[in-house]
Amino acid sequence: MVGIKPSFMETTGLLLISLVLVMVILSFVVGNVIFYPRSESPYSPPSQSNLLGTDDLGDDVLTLIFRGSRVSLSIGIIGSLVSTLIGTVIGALSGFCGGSLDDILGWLTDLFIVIPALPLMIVLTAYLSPSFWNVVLVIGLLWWPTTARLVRARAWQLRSSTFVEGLIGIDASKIYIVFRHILPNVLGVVLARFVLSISHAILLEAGLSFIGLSDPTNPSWGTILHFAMTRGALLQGAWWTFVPPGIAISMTSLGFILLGMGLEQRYRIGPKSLEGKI
Amino acid sequence: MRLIQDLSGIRTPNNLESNVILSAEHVSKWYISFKRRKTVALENVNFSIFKGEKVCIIGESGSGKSTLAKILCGLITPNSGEVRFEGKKLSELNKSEKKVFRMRVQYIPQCPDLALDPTWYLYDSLAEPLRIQKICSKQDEFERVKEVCERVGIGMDQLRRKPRNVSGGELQRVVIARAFILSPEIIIADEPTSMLDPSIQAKIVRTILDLQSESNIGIVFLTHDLELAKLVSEKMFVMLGGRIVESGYTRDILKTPLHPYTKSLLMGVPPKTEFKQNSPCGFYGECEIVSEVCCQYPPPESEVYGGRKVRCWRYA
Amino acid sequence: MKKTYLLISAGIIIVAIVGVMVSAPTGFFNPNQTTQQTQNVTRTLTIGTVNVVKTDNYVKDYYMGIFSACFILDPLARVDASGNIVPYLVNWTTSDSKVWRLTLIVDTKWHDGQRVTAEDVAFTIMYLKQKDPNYATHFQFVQSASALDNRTVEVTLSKEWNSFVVGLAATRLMPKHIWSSVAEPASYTGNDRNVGCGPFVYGGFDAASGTMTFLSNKDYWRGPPNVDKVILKMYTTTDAMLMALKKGDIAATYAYAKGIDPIYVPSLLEDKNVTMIILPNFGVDNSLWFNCMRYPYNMTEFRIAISYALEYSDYVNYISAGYAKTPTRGWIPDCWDYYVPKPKLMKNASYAGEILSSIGFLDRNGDGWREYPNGTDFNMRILARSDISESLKLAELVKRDLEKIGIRTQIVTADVSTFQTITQNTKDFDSAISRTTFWGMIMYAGAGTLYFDNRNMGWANVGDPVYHSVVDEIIKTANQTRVRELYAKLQDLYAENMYAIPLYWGKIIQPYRSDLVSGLVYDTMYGILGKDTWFSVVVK
Amino acid sequence: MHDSRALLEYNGIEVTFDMGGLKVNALRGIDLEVYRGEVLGIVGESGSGKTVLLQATLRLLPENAKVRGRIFYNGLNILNIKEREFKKILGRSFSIIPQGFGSLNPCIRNWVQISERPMEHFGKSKEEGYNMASDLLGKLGVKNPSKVAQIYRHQISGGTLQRVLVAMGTSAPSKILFVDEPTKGLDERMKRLVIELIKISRKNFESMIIVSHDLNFLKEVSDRICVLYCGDLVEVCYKREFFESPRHPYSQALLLSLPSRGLLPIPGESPSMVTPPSGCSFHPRCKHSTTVCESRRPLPFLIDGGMVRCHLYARD
Repeated sequence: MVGIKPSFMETTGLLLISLVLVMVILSFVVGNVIFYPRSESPYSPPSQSNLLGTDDLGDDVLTLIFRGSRVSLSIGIIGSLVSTLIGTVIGALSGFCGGSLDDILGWLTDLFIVIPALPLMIVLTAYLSPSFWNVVLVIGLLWWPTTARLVRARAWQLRSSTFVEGLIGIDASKIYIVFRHILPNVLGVVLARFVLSISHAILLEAGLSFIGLSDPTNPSWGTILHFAMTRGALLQGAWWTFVPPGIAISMTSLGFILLGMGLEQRYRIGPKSLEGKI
Repeated sequence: MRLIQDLSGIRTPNNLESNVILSAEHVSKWYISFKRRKTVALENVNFSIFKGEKVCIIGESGSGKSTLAKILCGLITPNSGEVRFEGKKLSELNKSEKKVFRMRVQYIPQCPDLALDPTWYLYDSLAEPLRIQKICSKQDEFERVKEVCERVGIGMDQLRRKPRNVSGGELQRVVIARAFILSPEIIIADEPTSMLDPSIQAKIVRTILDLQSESNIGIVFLTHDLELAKLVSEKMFVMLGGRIVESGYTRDILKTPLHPYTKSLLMGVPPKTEFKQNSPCGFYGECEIVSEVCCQYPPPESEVYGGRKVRCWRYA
Repeated sequence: MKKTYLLISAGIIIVAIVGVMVSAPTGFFNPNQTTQQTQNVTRTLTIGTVNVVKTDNYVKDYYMGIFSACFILDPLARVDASGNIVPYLVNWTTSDSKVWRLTLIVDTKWHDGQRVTAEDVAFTIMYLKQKDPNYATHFQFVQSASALDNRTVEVTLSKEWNSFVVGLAATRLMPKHIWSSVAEPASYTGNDRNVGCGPFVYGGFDAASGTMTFLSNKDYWRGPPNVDKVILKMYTTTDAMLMALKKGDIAATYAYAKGIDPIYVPSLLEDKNVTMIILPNFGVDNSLWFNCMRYPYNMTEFRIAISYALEYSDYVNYISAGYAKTPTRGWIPDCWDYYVPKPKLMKNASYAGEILSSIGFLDRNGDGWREYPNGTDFNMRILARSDISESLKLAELVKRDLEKIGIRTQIVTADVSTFQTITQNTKDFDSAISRTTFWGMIMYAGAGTLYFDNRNMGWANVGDPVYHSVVDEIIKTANQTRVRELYAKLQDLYAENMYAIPLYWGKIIQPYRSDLVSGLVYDTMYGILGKDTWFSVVVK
Repeated sequence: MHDSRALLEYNGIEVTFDMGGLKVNALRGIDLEVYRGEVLGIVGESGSGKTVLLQATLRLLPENAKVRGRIFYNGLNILNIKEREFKKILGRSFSIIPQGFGSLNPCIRNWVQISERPMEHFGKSKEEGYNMASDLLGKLGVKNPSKVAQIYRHQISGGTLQRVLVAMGTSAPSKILFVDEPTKGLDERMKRLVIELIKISRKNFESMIIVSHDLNFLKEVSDRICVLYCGDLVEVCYKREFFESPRHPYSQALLLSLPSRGLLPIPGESPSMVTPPSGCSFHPRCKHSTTVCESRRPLPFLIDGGMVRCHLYARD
């Protein structure tokens, strides 16, 4: 991949993401130092000591947002990792093996696509009791079908390509072909999909925690919003408790969307044709 | 020039039934398409190759020669008929026999671009058959790769690249090396040069033939180039519309073609325009000499003289 | 394949449409409402609430039960301003605290015109005991109830029990002629399911818009109410409800046994039309309950150590915005007439640390956390309600206080039903944060015994025989002076043993718009929707 | 400067691709005239720059390519003119026969594809367009032209498809016809057909430029041949001279690699465009190579109306 410059979208996306990463790193440095009630009364507006004011417990909102970045980002990444993993394996198997396995897996994928994911997630999270890993699990289990479809299409394409035929010709097993050849070849698409679904996962997590379905002891940005809504910040006009996390959520997901779209474009064109014609 | 001399000698002791390594008996293959329309790719094809023989299958694209090649190396199962490897039916091989078959019969695909996994280094792709068949240690593996690379003429440093960083000709040589690395008995090369430049074609064909003469293996060469066929093969099968319409020694066929299709090939008559039609004889629409029976029944295979078979009503 | 998909999806769509049609609101359908409107000007009172009713069956739906008790039905007895139970529909006498004679003291009719008789009273008691799990505690000792004549009912208990009358205050009189044939009251959907004898006639419920209507009962035995129509609007968030209040869409807010969260007070103060009734809360707003049967929470020293670790002023400041006070060690709030003054709870972190160290909870490996005396890691879990932000935030503050004295703390969350199961049945918790209501405070033997005694709901899981004996004596004793003495003894026990640590004693804050309504009367049990309100309220 | 015989004149054409900081010279100063009334064949391996030359003429190069030099058409430098004016020339004066059947839209009837350009650029009505298309198909040897014109591409056979493709390129009365790799991947008989079709279309155009790597094919159709090697124009000469006595060592080697001339491979590897050899780019593979060849790039040397770029001749 000699000399393919990152596109505008990728650069902007990376910029936003690195901003969040800086927040995560800073949260470890400063987070624990100032994470205790500092102001006398709840909801004190932004001041010199609390740049973004304080929340209902007098906690510094900026610190909360820094700490929240850890949770939001890690749920986003792990959740989409799980969903991408499931989607990739199902897609690769279904696309490569074909036949009745493809039918069954395809039917399953269709089923999950048809299911309205968000309401089901809400119900499922409520049922499993909200915790970090349950939210990850729910996002992972319900957000894979698009990835599976994409990978399936690529695997289907590869299945009929010459090199796979060649592998059958030297007695390679199907599992071997899927894991050693098909998967590495869909990696580019999967990577793009993975980055895109991080932003989905972050938004989903924010949505779930906004309606109170998250681990309150480990507050993410969505949880901050949730408490701002249920503890009267809106009526008090304490905008500093709900505007900053909102901005953080949208900026982060925008960052991942941009990067993902950039990657998707890159792999859709494919490195081959970029270099091919001279 | 050595080659052309080499072809003239017909090794009769080889032509015994027992020396047949790979054969196809009454093989047919058809596909059922979307609207339950039956598309016939191969119809009642008989084919056999002896040990160390050089065979050529001539045919246009769509004549079914690629399908036949894939059936011969077990990549596609025929709808009817049998492929036999050393006398045993392919469908009845057990696991270890199958493994041996996969080792002994190798396939060189048409287009080298996608013949190797684009994400793998060439060395790994090349060593992969050895690893899958688990026939040698890591050290032996390197030696073996090195040896086969020398034989096909690729530098070891080239193997540190990925397919997209290598030219088509070099890639095709890696593909050939990969086919030879398991020391097979039969190589089936499906138009190995049709996608390459003529100057590279010469190199590739030379490489294959050199390897063949060194290890005395059988080669099935698929091509549509008669000039090439003349140089590389002893025996020739001409395919048209999923059937073998003429077979025999290359020299004989090129000298005295019997089937009207072979004639038109040799004379360079361009195809006529007709709508695609399913006639019993694949050449019906273009044949100069047609009789009534041609459009009613498929022509039978008839042996004209020693090993020369034609499928045409004129010789029936 | 394609066809099957099509069929399946068509099937799903049809099922969905039918489902929507079936479950569509049946609201505003009631045969009794037509005759009521005679006056030209309808005096309508609109009240907002966050107690969302899901279905208008008062046996099934908890909040429907509350609202029906306020509007449609009448209780047998009621609670006066100082917390005593006084007669409403019936008066009672007993000689031995075992056999109780109830006498119907008013002459009234059901909304469908039938007379209310002693039969209805006897039926209600037995029916609720059998069919409604909520009344299992109230009538747990009731053996039989039968009507002696049109006005008198005799109830026999299995043991002497003086708090029986508390159950009467909770009992909503139900018409025998309607419910006697209903085997499954929770799923009864008959149109007469909301017939009662209260001051209002049920006017229908629209689940989609969250509005419930009540129309005045002109034949009510205390005379017609001062309003013709009450509209109850349900809000899912307090924010939305208070905004509606500020806009004037609703005249007052309502939440059962609760005012509004004090954190909203500052913003309501800005509006000069909004007035707030601020009253003492007879319940304990939030306590830290220990599972007194589990090690190390069964150690009094441990519990007392914790009580010295907490920063009580934080709870007053941050959780109730200053509308609360620091509790005393006696747990019972100071608004009760049997309250005995005890020392205020206060923080003394070093003392707390000393106690913990003295009972072996030391940081031996130097990681900053105390371990069990045997050296294994100690971790205290606090159970909190996930659906109540206030409870979560409180847990967070408690956690920080405990971590400061070196106790590793973990907050465990549970929704309302899981919380109830854990605290009342499985008892699989270390400590829990929850509040008590006035209602709970008077139940069982009173003075919060319901929440302590492990033979009852017993969040604190107290199995102390001394405590049990005091409770048993209260139940038996009819002499009020003796009961007061026993209540004082209970408070001594609470202060000595710290079964639960009261975190703050809050106030009930009830806002309303003075430009829309006046004359609201605050009822200890039902707040502004008590029966007295309807006869003094003025709708402007 | 301007040769009156030339219809199209290339003057020092250099094409550079910017591959993310890496500059790749695809063409290194091409000087070439296309005379009125001739068929010019451009030969070269894939990667030698022959397609780039065509794309540069028709402004089809990707965005990262930079073209220097001048291309005169009728004395007008078409590299300098505005996009809109170029479109006009492209529409009225240049015709293209596309490579492969992929350029036929499967959803459009054949006659519309054929007559699209005449209808757009020459103001022909629909009816005229249809009649023209079926006439043209008839001339190209389609048996049932009016019917073929009405149907879609998937309904006709390969031979007819090839005819439709040629008809597409030759429907409009243009000055120059560009043909890009017309025989790539085609069978022998189909090649013959293309040869015949091009011969038929020959008289409709003043000049033709055919890009191909198929020497046998160019032997049949072209008047002059120019040979590209690694971005350099190494030889330009008349067809007969080329096939009988090629001057440049590369041309000689290329001819010898044909199956009919002995299938002798050119030694060495095709050069990489990214790191072209110093001096004469053919020197690593040339048997006449001397030290001069390594260091200095030969200048074009004019011989008998042809041109060769080799030190062998410059020394004379």
